[in-house]
Amino acid sequence: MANATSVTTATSGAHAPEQEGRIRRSMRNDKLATGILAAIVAIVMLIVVAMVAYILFQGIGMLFQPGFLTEASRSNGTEGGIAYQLFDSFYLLILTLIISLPISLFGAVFLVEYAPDGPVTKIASTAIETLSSLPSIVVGMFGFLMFSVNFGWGYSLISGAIALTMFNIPILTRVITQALEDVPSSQRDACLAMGLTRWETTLHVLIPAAMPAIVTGVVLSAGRVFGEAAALLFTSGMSSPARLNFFSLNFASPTCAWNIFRPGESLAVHIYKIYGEGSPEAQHIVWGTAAVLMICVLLFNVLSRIAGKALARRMTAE
Amino acid sequence: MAKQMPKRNLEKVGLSVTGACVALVTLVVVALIFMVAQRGLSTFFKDGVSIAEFFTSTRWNLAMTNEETGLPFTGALPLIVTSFAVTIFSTVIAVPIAIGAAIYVVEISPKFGQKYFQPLIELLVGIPSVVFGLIGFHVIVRAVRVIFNVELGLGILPGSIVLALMILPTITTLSIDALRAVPQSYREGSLALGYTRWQTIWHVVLKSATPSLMTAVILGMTRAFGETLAVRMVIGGVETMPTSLLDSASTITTTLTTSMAVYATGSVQNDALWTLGLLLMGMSLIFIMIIHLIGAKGAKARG
Amino acid sequence: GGTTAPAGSTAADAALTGTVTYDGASSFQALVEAAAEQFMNDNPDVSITGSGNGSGTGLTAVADGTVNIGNSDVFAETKLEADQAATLVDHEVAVVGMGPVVSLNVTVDDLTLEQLAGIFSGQITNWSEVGGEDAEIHVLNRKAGSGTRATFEAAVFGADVPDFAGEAELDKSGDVQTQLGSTDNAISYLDFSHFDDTKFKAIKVGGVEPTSENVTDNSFPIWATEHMYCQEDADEVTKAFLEYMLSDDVQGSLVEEQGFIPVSQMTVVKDAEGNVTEK
Amino acid sequence: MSNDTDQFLASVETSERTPRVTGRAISNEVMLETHDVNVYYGDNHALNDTSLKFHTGEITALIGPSGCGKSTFLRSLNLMNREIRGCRVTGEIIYRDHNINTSTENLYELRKSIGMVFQQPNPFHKSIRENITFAPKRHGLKDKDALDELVEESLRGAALWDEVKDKLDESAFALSGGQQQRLCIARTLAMRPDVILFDEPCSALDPISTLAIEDLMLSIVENRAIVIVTHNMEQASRVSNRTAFFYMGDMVEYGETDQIFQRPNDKRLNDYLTGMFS
Amino acid sequence: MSNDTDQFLASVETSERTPRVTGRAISNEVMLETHDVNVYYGDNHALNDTSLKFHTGEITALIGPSGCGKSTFLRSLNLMNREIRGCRVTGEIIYRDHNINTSTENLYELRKSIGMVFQQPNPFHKSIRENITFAPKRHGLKDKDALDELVEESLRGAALWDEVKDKLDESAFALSGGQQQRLCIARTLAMRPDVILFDEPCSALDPISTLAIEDLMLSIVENRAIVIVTHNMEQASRVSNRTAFFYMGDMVEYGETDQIFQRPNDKRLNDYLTGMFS
Ligand SMILES: Nc1ncnc2c1ncn2[C@@H]1O[C@H](COP(=O)(O)OP(=O)(O)OP(=O)(O)O)[C@@H](O)[C@H]1O
Ligand SMILES: Nc1ncnc2c1ncn2[C@@H]1O[C@H](COP(=O)(O)OP(=O)(O)OP(=O)(O)O)[C@@H](O)[C@H]1O
Ligand SMILES: [Mg+2]
Ligand SMILES: [Mg+2]
Repeated sequence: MANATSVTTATSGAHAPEQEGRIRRSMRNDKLATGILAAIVAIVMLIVVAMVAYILFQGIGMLFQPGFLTEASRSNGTEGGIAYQLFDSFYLLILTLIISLPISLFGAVFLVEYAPDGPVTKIASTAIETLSSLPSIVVGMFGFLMFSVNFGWGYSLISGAIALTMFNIPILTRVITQALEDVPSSQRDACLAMGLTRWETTLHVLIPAAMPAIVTGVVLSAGRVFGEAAALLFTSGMSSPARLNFFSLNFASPTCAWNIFRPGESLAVHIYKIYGEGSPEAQHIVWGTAAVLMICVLLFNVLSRIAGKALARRMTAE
Repeated sequence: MAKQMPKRNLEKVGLSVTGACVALVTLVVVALIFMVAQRGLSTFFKDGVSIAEFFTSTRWNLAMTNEETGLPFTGALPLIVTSFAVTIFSTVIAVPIAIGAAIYVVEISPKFGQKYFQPLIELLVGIPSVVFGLIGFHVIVRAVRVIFNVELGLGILPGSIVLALMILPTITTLSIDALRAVPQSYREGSLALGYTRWQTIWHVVLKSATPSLMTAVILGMTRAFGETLAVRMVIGGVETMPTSLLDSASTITTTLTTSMAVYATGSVQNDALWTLGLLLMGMSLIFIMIIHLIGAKGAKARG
Repeated sequence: GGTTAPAGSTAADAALTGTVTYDGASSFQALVEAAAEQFMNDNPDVSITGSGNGSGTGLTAVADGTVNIGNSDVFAETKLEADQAATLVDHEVAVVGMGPVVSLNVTVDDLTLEQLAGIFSGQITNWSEVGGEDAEIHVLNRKAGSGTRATFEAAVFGADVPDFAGEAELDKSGDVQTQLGSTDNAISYLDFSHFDDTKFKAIKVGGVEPTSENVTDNSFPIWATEHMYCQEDADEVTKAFLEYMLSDDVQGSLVEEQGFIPVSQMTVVKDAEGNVTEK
Repeated sequence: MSNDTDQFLASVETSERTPRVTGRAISNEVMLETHDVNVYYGDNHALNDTSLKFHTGEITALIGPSGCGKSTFLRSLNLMNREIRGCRVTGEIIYRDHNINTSTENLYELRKSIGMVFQQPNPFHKSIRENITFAPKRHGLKDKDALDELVEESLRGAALWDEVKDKLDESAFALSGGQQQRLCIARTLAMRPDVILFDEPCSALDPISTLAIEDLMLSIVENRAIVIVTHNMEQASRVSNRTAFFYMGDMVEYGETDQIFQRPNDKRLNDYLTGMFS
Repeated sequence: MSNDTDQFLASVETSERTPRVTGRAISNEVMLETHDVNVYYGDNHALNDTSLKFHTGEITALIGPSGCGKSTFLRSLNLMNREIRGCRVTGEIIYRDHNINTSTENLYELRKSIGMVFQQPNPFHKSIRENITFAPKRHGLKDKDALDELVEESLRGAALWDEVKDKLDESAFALSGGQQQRLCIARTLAMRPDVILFDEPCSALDPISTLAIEDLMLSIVENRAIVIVTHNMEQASRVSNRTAFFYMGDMVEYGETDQIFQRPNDKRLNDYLTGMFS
């Protein structure tokens, strides 16, 4: 700043050499930093791609093995297929969504539309936040004590589904709350100004308008639930019945596939159970299961995008 | 017209249905906190384990009985130390990468970020933790063995690396949001004063995003602290005081997974495990509180 | 598994209907599963299901009445209160032998019980102390509280078990197999059915080979009995299934197929305190 | 949009932008009036003792700088402020000779009589037809023919029928901004309100659509009272019979529109009209 | 805020809001000029062949309806558009006799000479002092005394010194909106720019602060060229010597401010001035 004293002197003319150096330096730093950041991003992307590719590479062969997807497992999981685990995973997911979706949806509606200012709302939202930050193992322990022991449900799908519900509710509530809040308030105002109740407004206008975001969020959360294992170890257990009957409608029978009081094992738990087994066959099963799990999660991911986009397109203009 | 429910009642129906859902969730959370606390505290108040010993003794062995007290060895310090160690190391590994990537994606190449990077990183969020554990068990542990020339390769270091991978997407996506939330006008203000882009990022953007970035980091730590199976698969599971990053160790969560089903409900051992659960719960409450404090401070700084 | 449908039992049990649930030790769950499979083939109206969530869980569950059968690789007395244990009926269905295993590069092929005690209490830390090369011993232990570890320690140390964790505490036999296969200079222990010559080697104890024959007369000293507990007033089907477990259909072939030793072949018995007596 | 544009370009050209009302009172019949209305948002006293009369067949404009309380006042007329947490309204609001600002007032019935149109066109994510029939259906009108009739009548009233009659079942979002705003007006007309409140209805629209909405207001004002909040002085003088000027929570001056714009009494109003405040 | 308010209330009262410039050209010396500048955002041609001259000691106002390209043009003057991806500027921008719209121009130096003040006050999350010294420090001024002097000089220049001299180390966010905007101006003044570009600098401010900023502009214009984009016609006529009217990407009319407001030639300008577009 050689010319610091004269206000009107132009600075764009000649620079002191020292100043030129500094400018060159800061421009060089700029380039350097950009380079480093680009490298970081490249590494992160490489890791993700490599991970997914590695799992698929290791496990994909198993999917074409006859019986892997259609047979029950034997020898405590180290032989046979993963048909029951696959079924149990989806069944658990569906049970979980059946319980958690309405609760989260209405809970979110309450928080967005009805909640009065003050302690009640504050306690409720703190509770939901607490739930979201709890380690899943703690949720699993609670589920075990509450449902498996105190309610006497033992290791059962329903205990597992409720544990997963506790894990899923905060995620869903946040997604739905966000989706409802993102509906322009003008939509709400319009309804109210025509003499409709908040309830009607929510059911007929807000929820439909928020539907694309809700669907995206629900499907994404389904992916999370699908891969969860820690909360299930003590609730739905670590094995499926040796034999399931999918056609039985005797919902109390322990071999009825649809019996929610039977134990069940999800794909993720199955991996945890046998990941350390040394036999080559068990290792193949582990990687095959991991590949199936990954493919399902990828599908959820893709599906959520497609479904959300399709709904949004349908809503804005046909 | 006659069949129409009066609007006022309709509104009451809505209020009660939704209110009931929220009440139910709240009730469950309260029950959870209450039960975990009650179980966890009974170690001290029913079984007579000394609180000081629980937190300071370094000997944890539920299978053996301490001759002096007639109780199992319940010194949880090694577990607590290990839990913090993996949390901190994984954060240290993940944060520079996550924030660096976030800066690139927000400040340098937003289009690329939105189109390719974010979907990919969201994919990482979706990968189940057992799969991370599997990769850790087969790839990272092996790599650690080769690189550090150790026999087992299980321990805090591979645990931290796996956790770093797992919390990377959490911190990255939240940091991206935090940087996006910095008003464009700040950047323009700085650029218009003759700053380079990097100077703008470093002195203006990061600075004003600091509270949200800290929140992102804490949320990542919360996840790391509570993560269970992935860590279990690579950490070795020895419940002694860790002396090096390459020795087997055991965190609070990994001890819980392996021991919970072993001891019958109501036994001293089982109660001690619930105390660990209580500890986990307490930590996550503390993490939440920190986030709230940061939020309140941020709001105050902004006037 | 091979299901050779045994003749004779079919007609008598045809009338059986109902369900049996079990829970407990995972170590012989495969055996129970296989037996249940055969039993259900013979009795189409019976269903048997269960899981392997650990001995402790199984024992508690059967005592509570949540399941019909609790599988355990230790005596109920060690896990439950005495009065609770007293209400349960024990069925010893198989014996499992366990032996020390070492990495393939280890030259030692025989250890005495004292040497094992030294290694698994941390006093002996180098292979040269037991006649091997000069290399550090890496001890891979099983999880404290697991039945396998309890059995091994009972045999090696008797009542006063030291507080020594080793370099890793692994959850399952499979973990040990995998780790041992990829680690040099390591030692651990496994039940016979998990022996795998390609990955590691089983060594002698006090000069005795780890084989089933040597277990039957206690000349190989590390072994445990697998128990299936039910309540005193268990229902028909449960009793029938437990009887079936002890019948020749299971003991004759299945037990050995699954890598266990039939109780019938044992010439000695072990009680809850670990005392071995002639039958 | 081009449809819309052409149509109204024509009307603009012919009307040549002559003032379409006199800017004078034309009625003495009061439809709605307020006495000493005060509005508080929590501790923030946003509106002071406001008393105003709205006459049948007249358009009343509310003007004033940003944040002065125009919308707040407007929203208290159909009790929409009740939907805002922490908002409190005191004073009397007399509609058809009875005070509606009471806790027992049936909000839902009232809002059918006092309709509202917002700043941003806010049709629902539904078809054009459903946008209009949605509320009447929820209020109990189920008859198919009656509903069809209502749709046509309201759309004609909002000068939109000819443009949309062939695509009643298409999404309302396919319409242009101006058409959407007219649809919102049609939707309000379908409730057959006595009073219609407009909160800056043209601020999101282009000049052509703005003129169309102004024409529309003039055409539906008969037998009704219309209240419009606007930032556009020209608009206020073009459409309204009377004007009220608000300043920082006070209703400062009220009178016939001509008088307000040409002979303002209050200094602040004068400042505002000469563009002192942006 | 009350400090701010009182201070300027006084100045408002005394100046009695007489027009503070004549609305006429007062200088012939050109500081900055553009020749046929075109700006494209991707395929969107946002600004057509714009040629304008900015004179030393004068304030030039850019007016026009929303979206017409005022900001776009203003931002091309200090090459800020280069920070927007996909934005391309062609044509010549002549500053002190040399074309700066070249790829070799040193952006960072240039932006010190051509300062910019934005619509929203955007101080940094730092103390008042650091807000001002931040950039000079980075550009190499390290001497503590010189920096202190610079802080005082700039704050005095921005008529903010008296209000903040006792709290230089407090957060800039504790200031009122008007004070923040003056701080942003001080920050720019500290770079001793030849040209200052203002993009709707008062649109987020209350009337009092607006007048303060206007006074400030008039007081710093000597030896500089100032360019201001504004939506407030009164403001343009109060402060500027010359005015340019933009319409849909074209610079339609340019002249002395008096002429533009009193005798507009272009019909679109006339429509705009009579409030045809809101
Ligand atoms: N929902 C609300 N909560 C709290 N305060 C509010 C709310 N809405 C308005 N206010 C406050 O009430 C005052 C008047 O606001 P109002 O919206 O009525 O102004 P307005 O005249 O409509 O302004 P504009 O022309 O900008 O729409 C303002 O000070 C505003 O901050
Ligand atoms: N960053 C951008 N990317 C793409 N198009 C842009 C961008 N900024 C402005 N435009 C387009 O350029 C045109 C001119 O915009 P500009 O911001 O210059 O208008 P303006 O006259 O400043 O309007 P306003 O008064 O609303 O600020 C508009 O059509 C706008 O859509
Ligand atoms: Mg308003
Ligand atoms: Mg602009």
